[in-house]
Amino acid sequence: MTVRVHLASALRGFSSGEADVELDPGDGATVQRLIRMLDERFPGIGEPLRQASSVAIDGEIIADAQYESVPDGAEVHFLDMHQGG
Amino acid sequence: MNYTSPTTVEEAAAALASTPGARVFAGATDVVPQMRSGRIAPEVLVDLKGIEELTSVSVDDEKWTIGAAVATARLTEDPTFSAEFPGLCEAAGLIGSDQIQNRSSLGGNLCNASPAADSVPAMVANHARAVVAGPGGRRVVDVADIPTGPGSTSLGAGEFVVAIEVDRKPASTGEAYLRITPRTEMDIAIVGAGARVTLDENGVCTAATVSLGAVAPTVVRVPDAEAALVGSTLDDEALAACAAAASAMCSPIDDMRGTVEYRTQVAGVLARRAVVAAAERARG
Amino acid sequence: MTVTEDNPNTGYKWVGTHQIRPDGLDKVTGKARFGADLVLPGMLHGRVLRSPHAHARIVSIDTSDAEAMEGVRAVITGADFPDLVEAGRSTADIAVAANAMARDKVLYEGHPVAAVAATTRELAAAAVKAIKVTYEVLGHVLTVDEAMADGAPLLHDGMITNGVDPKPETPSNVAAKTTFERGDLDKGFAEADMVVEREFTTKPVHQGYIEPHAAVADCGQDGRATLWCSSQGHFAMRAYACTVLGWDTGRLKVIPAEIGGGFGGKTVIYLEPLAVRLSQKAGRPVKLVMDRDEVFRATGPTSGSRMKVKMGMTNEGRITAAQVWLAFEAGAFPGSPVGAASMCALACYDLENFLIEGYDVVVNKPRVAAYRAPGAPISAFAVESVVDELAKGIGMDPIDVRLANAAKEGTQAPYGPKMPRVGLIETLEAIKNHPNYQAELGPNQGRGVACGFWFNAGMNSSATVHVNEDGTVTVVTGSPDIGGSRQSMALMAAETLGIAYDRIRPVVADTETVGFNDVTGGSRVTLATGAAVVESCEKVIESLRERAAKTWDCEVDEVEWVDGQAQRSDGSQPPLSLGDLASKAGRTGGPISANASLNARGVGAGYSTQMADIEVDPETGVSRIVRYTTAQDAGRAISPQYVEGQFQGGVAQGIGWALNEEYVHGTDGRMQNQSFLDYRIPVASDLPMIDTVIVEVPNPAHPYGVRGVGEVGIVPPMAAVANAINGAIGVRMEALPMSPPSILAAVNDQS
Amino acid sequence: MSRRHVNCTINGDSADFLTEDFTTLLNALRDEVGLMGAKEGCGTGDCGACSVLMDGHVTCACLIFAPEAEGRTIVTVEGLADHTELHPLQQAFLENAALQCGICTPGFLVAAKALLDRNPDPTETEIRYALAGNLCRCTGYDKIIRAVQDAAEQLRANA
Repeated sequence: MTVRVHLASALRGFSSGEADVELDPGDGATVQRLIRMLDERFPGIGEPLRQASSVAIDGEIIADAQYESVPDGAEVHFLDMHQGG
Repeated sequence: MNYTSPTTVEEAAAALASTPGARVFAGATDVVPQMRSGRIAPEVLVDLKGIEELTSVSVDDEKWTIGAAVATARLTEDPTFSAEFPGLCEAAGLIGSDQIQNRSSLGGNLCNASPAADSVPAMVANHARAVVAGPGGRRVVDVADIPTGPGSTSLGAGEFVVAIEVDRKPASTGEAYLRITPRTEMDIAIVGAGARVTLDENGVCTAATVSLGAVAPTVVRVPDAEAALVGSTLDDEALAACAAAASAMCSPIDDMRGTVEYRTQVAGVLARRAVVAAAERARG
Repeated sequence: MTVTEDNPNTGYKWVGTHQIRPDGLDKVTGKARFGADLVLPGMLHGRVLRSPHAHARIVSIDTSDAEAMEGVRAVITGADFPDLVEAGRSTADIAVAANAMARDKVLYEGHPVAAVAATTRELAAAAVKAIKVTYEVLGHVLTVDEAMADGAPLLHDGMITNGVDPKPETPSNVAAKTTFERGDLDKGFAEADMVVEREFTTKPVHQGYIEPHAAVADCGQDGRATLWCSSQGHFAMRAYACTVLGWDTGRLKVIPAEIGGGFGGKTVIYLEPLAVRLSQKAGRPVKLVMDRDEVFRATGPTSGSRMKVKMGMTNEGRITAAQVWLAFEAGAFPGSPVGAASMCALACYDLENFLIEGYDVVVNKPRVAAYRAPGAPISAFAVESVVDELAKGIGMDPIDVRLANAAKEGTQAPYGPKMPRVGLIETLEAIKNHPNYQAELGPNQGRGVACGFWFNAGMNSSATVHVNEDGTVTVVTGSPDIGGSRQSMALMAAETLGIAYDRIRPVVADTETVGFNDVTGGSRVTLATGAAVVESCEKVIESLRERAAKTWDCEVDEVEWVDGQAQRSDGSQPPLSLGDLASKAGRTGGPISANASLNARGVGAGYSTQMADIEVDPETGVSRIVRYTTAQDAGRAISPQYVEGQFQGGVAQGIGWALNEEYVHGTDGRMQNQSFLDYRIPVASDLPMIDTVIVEVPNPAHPYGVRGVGEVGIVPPMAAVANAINGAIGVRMEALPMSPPSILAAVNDQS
Repeated sequence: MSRRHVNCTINGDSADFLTEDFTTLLNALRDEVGLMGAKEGCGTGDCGACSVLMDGHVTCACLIFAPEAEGRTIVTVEGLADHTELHPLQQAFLENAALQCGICTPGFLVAAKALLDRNPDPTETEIRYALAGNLCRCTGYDKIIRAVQDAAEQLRANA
């Protein structure tokens, strides 16, 4: 199983500039598991990722998405969303 | 804090004289916002609307006499007056919304002494006079001489304006008022211009007044503009000279409503346009 | 006018129809109760003392004279609230509390420093004047340039910029930097046939709701309180107020009043915790209502900004590169919408090479609050102005240029993810095909086009649906109705249940009567709260089918719910109406009711394309809107009249922002135009009819295709107006507002 | 200090109330009479949310001192409907979706009634200028203008 995580510019300090990271989180993967795996690879990146207000999984933006499941082949973006007016 | 509603000019004068912190009002459209912001704190409010003389309009062969507290809406809806003084009505009709128009008055607009007061340039262009009552009796002065600066007037202690007098308009005479505001309504003039011209049968201007608002501490007349117009057929050259004179007359300030440059430049444009509009009316 | 994708016959009976709104009668007869309309027995009147300084240290506050005045029942200052810094709370919580009541520093003119409650309004006003505050006045910064300058006075000691690598070592007024980038800018610009680079500025503008903030609190001797207030979210007010008070959420009940406009500005608290604390101290109910000048000086607005935009385009109209630099005023505390502005800036386009940098900068002005698509209108003004200039430069139609670059399904959005099905192209085509696009222009008239994007939001909503004994239905939500949402809830419930609209009564319930709801904001209520209503109705239908099956002694799957009736599939029984089933509910398991609470999915982004026809007087700079046309993708218009109303309202606010609205501050740091006379929102005579096209590209993820319509309509107008002014008289306006003096100055500069 | 007793007619009923001399009519109507339909949006005559008719003329109640009401006839939004029947303006506002939040609606209805009382067949421009003293931040005015046009037509048909 492969998931592609896109890291925003501000986070690339942790990843030595790497913008797109491929992960194999295994079956039943959740956003939480992706964050844990990323934090193992790029120590310190977990905290800002956990603080991101929203996650886009295959284009759908979801708030409070820590436990959201992530399908095989998914493209994942961590976003800081403004709730709007 | 007391409200009083006298029914005669004498009672009003007595009420004013008895308390130093007393203040007259007609529509309160300026008084209430000023009280609310803390700019004024009157002890007694003297409501002038209970005095018949101040709320009636009369006309004879020589002049119109408009009570100082007559609501501008009552004045501008008077078909005879508005036919004779469409420019003055335009100006009075620009003082705020319909809600304000049912309260605002020529006397109030004059005595609030804002350089941007819309009706004042139009009154000045029409050579209007103010009838002033006070402890020393009555006197009649040019409207232009009432405001002496932003918020200040030449009225003495205990004096107040009773009526505005405007002579009947001569034949072949037209007058107009124009202003610039960012909004179409509910706004304060960045620049205002009043004009009145009289033409002879050949279209030559025989008399002219040009007045400007919001470009100086008080409403000003522009003698150089008037001189440039008189004797001309209001051709482009005369109008350009009028505009230049109007701009030259300006001594405005920069404030949140407009800049010195803007006011100076646009005063010329508006003066010219007001003259053109007045001339069209003079030609009938 | 409505343009529907593929023009499907929706087959809906209620969704998409015109109905009288349920709360309408109360609002046309004066019965509706807004924030300031509640009166309680024994109620005191409160008043807030506000800082006259833009930036100062509070040396001391002496309230003794005020407390000694007859009729004064309570006086509070920052010392009456817990110190959240000491309590180790988050920066966000600390900012909420410090903004509600200053502790050691005031950060803007109008910042609350104390409040009183007295038996009359006049006494409260007098008591406030009797409070003696000693300030040590500090230097202030009013713009991003002043705030970012070397040696600028700092609002928050020790604030280090977030989002910069490596982390800066010295504190500054820059709270955060956000960056979005892709591709190779140099390569992109090298491929361009034309490059335009410009700088833009905008001023803070206020949401301008007509109803000033108001709150009434009644705190009991048991330490629990009830709060009535008009807000965009009473659950949020409860949370914020309890944060400031240091209370458990369960101690405070919040009852929503009707809300007299918000536009984002009533998603935050101001008076609420002060009213509660005053009531607690006085042992009496307390009402606090702001004056209009307080609304301007201490609430809202949205950010002022400075922006730089550079874009390159080929002669065929393809955008090859874009560079966007944004610096936004956050007001007194971090949190400007520069992040959203960065994400939205280029979201109308499918781009390979771009760099967007945004700076969140604190200044000595009121803390900014959300305002309709927060941030997006500001960056759109800059970007859409440059796109217009490029289109004119290469001689291409402005809509064709946008079509050539338009974001669509599958486009990698500048903020990261791939776009789902979106409707930008449809809105562009709707404008292009509109008769107004061909209307002839007179002298000194110009036509301007611009696009806008907004995410819309989902978030948390709860709803409960009760079936009354006769089959009428009550729909209970906790989303304040700010522009007709009770009607759209009722329409969706009617559609789902298959009963008549007027048999449904929608209500907005208090914090103890319905499950949690996030604020009414982000254009989310019709989508998210609507989804909770639909889900509740579906649960009710399930229950009704079970009850019908019981009645008929058959299996549930032999029962269908059609047109508000249970029908036996084989037709062997006469149908049972909702009323039939409701009247016998006791026999089939008790009252019929269901609820749903959800974190909404399937948010569908919104696009709008707008066209302004403007006439400019080149001698005075005065402009006039001749014609205005807006096309926006609603997904599905549940209540078309109110969808049009949202479009038109957004446009009108945008026109005000474009032409006249601005905060004017003196060098003393004080706001000068704190009234509706000098803060000029458009009046009726300033505007023409606003022609609308409801484009419907249904959101595939929502049961009725809803996207949300409240916000994106305010994104394009500033650029559309600027582009029209350019068309009319040739000047390119780089600063908002485009007031007569600024237009004339631009004309003078040009000639 | 003793308060002033003011007698007047409000929405067709003779009414009286006690007031301080400098209290505005708006506050007197809301606090003393209990009519909450007129709203304070600005308190300075700039928004029209407090519009009432005084002797048939539309004014801002926030700019009137309560004692001025002595002997006058006041109409507020609560007095527009004729018992069980809505005024055609009220009905037209509902049918045209001419309100969103509704805070400005009472003022618009009162100002529009004043307009139609004196001009039963106003043009769009006349309506826009007559209502320029009433601010609405929600609707962009479009539907309000249409509602007034509809109501005018209805009233002319009824006349």
